[in-house]
Amino acid sequence: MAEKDADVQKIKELIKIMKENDLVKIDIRHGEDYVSLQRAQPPQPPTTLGPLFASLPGMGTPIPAPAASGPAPAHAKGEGLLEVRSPIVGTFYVAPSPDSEPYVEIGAHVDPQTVVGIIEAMKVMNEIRAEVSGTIVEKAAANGQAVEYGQVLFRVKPD
Amino acid sequence: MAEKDADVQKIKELIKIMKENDLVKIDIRHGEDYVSLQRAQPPQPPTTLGPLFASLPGMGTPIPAPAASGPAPAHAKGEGLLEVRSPIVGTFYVAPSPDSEPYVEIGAHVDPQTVVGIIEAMKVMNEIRAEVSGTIVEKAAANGQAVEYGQVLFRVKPD
Amino acid sequence: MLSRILVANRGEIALRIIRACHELGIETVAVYSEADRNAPYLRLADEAICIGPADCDQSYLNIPRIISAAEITNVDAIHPGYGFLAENINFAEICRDCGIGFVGPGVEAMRLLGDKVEARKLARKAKVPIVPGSEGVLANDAEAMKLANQIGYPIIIKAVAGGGGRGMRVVHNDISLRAAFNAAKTEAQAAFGDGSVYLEKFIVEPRHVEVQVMADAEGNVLHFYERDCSIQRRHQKMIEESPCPVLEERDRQRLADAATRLIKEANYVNAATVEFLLDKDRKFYFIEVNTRIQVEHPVTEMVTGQDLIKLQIQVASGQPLGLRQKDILHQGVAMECRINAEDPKNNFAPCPGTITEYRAPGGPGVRVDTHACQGWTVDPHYDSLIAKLVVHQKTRAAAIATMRRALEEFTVQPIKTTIPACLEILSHNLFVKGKIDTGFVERNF
Amino acid sequence: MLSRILVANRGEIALRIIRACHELGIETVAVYSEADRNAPYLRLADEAICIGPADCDQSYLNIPRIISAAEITNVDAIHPGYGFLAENINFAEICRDCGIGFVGPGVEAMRLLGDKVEARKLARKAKVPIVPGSEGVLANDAEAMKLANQIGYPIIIKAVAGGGGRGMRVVHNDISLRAAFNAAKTEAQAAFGDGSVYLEKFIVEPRHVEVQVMADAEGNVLHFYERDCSIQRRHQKMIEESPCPVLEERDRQRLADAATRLIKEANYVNAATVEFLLDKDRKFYFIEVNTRIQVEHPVTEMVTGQDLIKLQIQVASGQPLGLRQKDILHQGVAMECRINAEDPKNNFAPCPGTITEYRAPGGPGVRVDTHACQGWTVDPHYDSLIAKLVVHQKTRAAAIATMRRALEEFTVQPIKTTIPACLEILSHNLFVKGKIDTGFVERNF
Repeated sequence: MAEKDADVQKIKELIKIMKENDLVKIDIRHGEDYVSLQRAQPPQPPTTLGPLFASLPGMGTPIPAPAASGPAPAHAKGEGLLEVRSPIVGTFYVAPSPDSEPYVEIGAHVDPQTVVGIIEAMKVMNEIRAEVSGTIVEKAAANGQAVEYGQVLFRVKPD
Repeated sequence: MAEKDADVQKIKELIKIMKENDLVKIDIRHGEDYVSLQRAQPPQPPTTLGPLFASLPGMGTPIPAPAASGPAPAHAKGEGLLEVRSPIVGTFYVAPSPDSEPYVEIGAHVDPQTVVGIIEAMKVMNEIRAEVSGTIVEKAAANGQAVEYGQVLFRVKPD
Repeated sequence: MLSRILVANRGEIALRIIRACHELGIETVAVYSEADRNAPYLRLADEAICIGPADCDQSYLNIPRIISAAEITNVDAIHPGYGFLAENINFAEICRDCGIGFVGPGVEAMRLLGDKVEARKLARKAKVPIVPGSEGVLANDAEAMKLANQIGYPIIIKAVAGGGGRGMRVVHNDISLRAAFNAAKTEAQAAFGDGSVYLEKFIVEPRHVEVQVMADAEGNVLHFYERDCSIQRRHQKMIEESPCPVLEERDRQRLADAATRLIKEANYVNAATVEFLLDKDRKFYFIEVNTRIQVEHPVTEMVTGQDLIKLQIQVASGQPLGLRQKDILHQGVAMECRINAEDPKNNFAPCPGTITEYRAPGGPGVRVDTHACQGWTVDPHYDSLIAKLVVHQKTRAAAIATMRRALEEFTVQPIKTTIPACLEILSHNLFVKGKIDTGFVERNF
Repeated sequence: MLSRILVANRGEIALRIIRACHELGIETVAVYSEADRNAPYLRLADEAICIGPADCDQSYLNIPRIISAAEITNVDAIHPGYGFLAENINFAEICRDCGIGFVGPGVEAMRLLGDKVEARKLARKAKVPIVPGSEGVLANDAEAMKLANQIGYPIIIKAVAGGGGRGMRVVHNDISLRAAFNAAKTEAQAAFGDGSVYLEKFIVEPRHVEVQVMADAEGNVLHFYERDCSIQRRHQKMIEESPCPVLEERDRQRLADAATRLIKEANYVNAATVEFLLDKDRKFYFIEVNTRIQVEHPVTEMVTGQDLIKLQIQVASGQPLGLRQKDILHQGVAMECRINAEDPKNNFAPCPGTITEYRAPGGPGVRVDTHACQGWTVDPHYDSLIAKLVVHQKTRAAAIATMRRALEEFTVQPIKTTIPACLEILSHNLFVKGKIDTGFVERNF
């Protein structure tokens, strides 16, 4: 008990010493006894990864270039175009059946509710809506193509 | 108990030493006893390695801070002083024998040929010459101290 | 042999499975969330496919997306790893219905062992000791007292609907039983709207000891000895080792035989871990079966020289194990420390962030399983395990020495990790003596 | 046991020794040149002392500075590692004279085995087969022909003063012997000012097979089986493995016994490697003894589970080995690839520089011995070895598969390394079949 009180006293003193002297850490060990005090580090500037992952060797299949943060429509880089991205994983079809006309062609105007294709996942056909308004300027995925989450299906020029 | 009070005293002393010497960290271990003090790091000039080696955990005895590229006399950083460095590894003595006067004292003027001390290595006494001209302003190594290659022995104010 | 496997997991276990497949000449498809897009291990798979955003529910736990990924990449089977969907019966069923192999047990065995009441029945049938207790709900305090005297104090009263310690009472004698019974019932009623309680023998300061088992479709069931996982903090294992340092040879054999009997009784195929509590008299009691590979499987691999992931794939391919029990030797001592991105000085709070300095230990007797590297960002969406450090030596003392030096070498900056906590545990004289139980960490640190 | 050791080396072997000492509770003093000042492994030593500039002659090869460092740091002994001063008799003598222990053989044994003529005599005495040949200088072509017929063609004529292939002729029959004899003499005279030549049986496409031996001061000499180091390029080993894939059990035993007899005959203490050539009929011929630990010692550690560096220290401390031959089991197959900073596409030119991206492989069966890490600079002053990648598996095919996947994972950028060269060798169908000899790399790549 006396020892513990002494410890408190000691720690108070040590903290005082640390504060007065701008220490960030004190460790004391006597045999198996151990005291460690550490003060908050001053805020550090954010580090950037820089080129770390830029030069990964090409083992296996290359990973697609990083997409924007979500599958929601996004501005394609530097082109002023919007993207219609796949919200799920599956097989993309441009038409409701092999005999049908495609939902949309290049030049077609779409609004957010326009169905632009379907994606089959686990035997279920999921209608994909444009989610944006504008004119289809590019078909980025082929009929029958397997698409991953976030993959670009169409590019759209906004109104 | 006395031992623990002694710790506080010891730490105060160590902090004094740290401040006077611009140290950022002290680790002391006696068998199982261990004391570690660390001050907030002053801003560091950029090194080629970046932050890589700046935050190595304190395992074992810290390595001395990087010296200049060679043991030859060099300008100490930002002080306009020259350094007399050990060209070998051994035990440093300030005088030719225990009864003798030191080769040089603070305030003494040296030229490149002036013997400033001896280093014993493998029972051989090696005379150490100043290699620079100027006035001794600091004795950086104690009599009888083990010195490594490149270790600073004296600081000299150039003529 | 399976020729193409989808790895429905992330991090070190995904990498572990990709490595095993690579060595077996099996192609791999990795799935990843957007948060893991830059993970270097993805490059080691033959194909990698994004299945959703960082949120697990929309990616690693999303069954339709994973099944769909398996379908569009034409894999033979899915390896679920541990965690996520590994013990999800629904997922295993969907795999079966979609004609996709599942590297794990069949749906029936998984269902049987996943139900604690059924598993307990099965254990009784297989003559595997279970924690003695009431068969079901206690009618009243008189029944409780009768049973308590049959099995002997201390006992624990638990809420049937319970969890989190509520409706739970440890009782040491007849005098306090009635009050405890009523208190537990009242508490259970208040907490869960159901006052039903049952009782079990209370195992004082038990060790957690588990047996690794592997079974093939031909009914061969082999054990790979035990692991002692008593070093836990809030039921999270921190350090595991094999052998259990207090078990004598005959007891180890009895434990392993019990585990094997249970798995045989369940008509189980693939890897399983049978968990037991070991009391101070070295009597063991079955708790539950984990129907998947475990985080700590490398401990067993080190002492037996067997590759459990490869065996899982072999068995899932319909091949026999091709090993006899006597081929599986236990040599030396292995120990694993889980290196988590958690701050031991701040109540083990997760400590995500980017690793700017990383140096893993190496040299003799050291194995590191990790997906991390310099530049890796520990994402707050996922569990905080960044590496498993495993050592193998001739003796337990040597294993501890190797683990200590390896931990001291291990540099992960600037995020906080459990490295210093593991070092403290390894330095504790009770740990060094092997005198540990599941309460050791909470009592001593 | 020794209590404080100075490690007179750098890089991975310095780290290897520091690790072993650390696990044994022995303090270490690391020495370093200015070029290695920032090496992270120095932090793992208890003390680190700068001994000179980058140039080896003024640092790692500088005996006075190393001895002086040992004296001022009060160590009991010096571990020389391999290379640098490890086989320098003068250094070992000075250590002895200064009362500093030397983790290696005694001066007399080192001198005896360091002299090739003496070593050959010793081998004959120990009934260890040597390459048959003339006892000394050949007087004339008649003597050469007589001897050539005794030992059988092909034979090789070599200059006594020779080296680098000059004054050297391979002869396949009597017809060409005289001309070759005269040509060799003339060439030797011109090149070395000494026309003396001798002859030896020419071993066609030999394998390089070596036996690891360890001896204590009580006269116990144990072998740790063999390593096949036939994958060489210009006499530099690239890949080593154990066991030798073509040796049958009885031949392995005979080889190991021969090595053990030789080391016993030399009254040798500590680690030694006895090197042999193995011809196509699996007859072996002693070449020389390396009186130190070898780069490739981890291969032996993996298959035997023994720690050779710890045994070296134990023996140097005056302790007996504490092992019997039957305790040393050889299990499975181990293989090592040397990862050098060299450009395989540019004639293996050294490729120093800073490593900005580094990820070492891990997982089951993989050991990495390296001092390198992200941020490490490979210095042109020193040899180009940056890592030793060692794998251990049950079979040779599995070891090759594990090595391949580990090499494919191993990322060292932007400097060039031997990783792709090792991968090519491992993919060669003759390597896979184990049909290799010391000329394999030069013939096929």
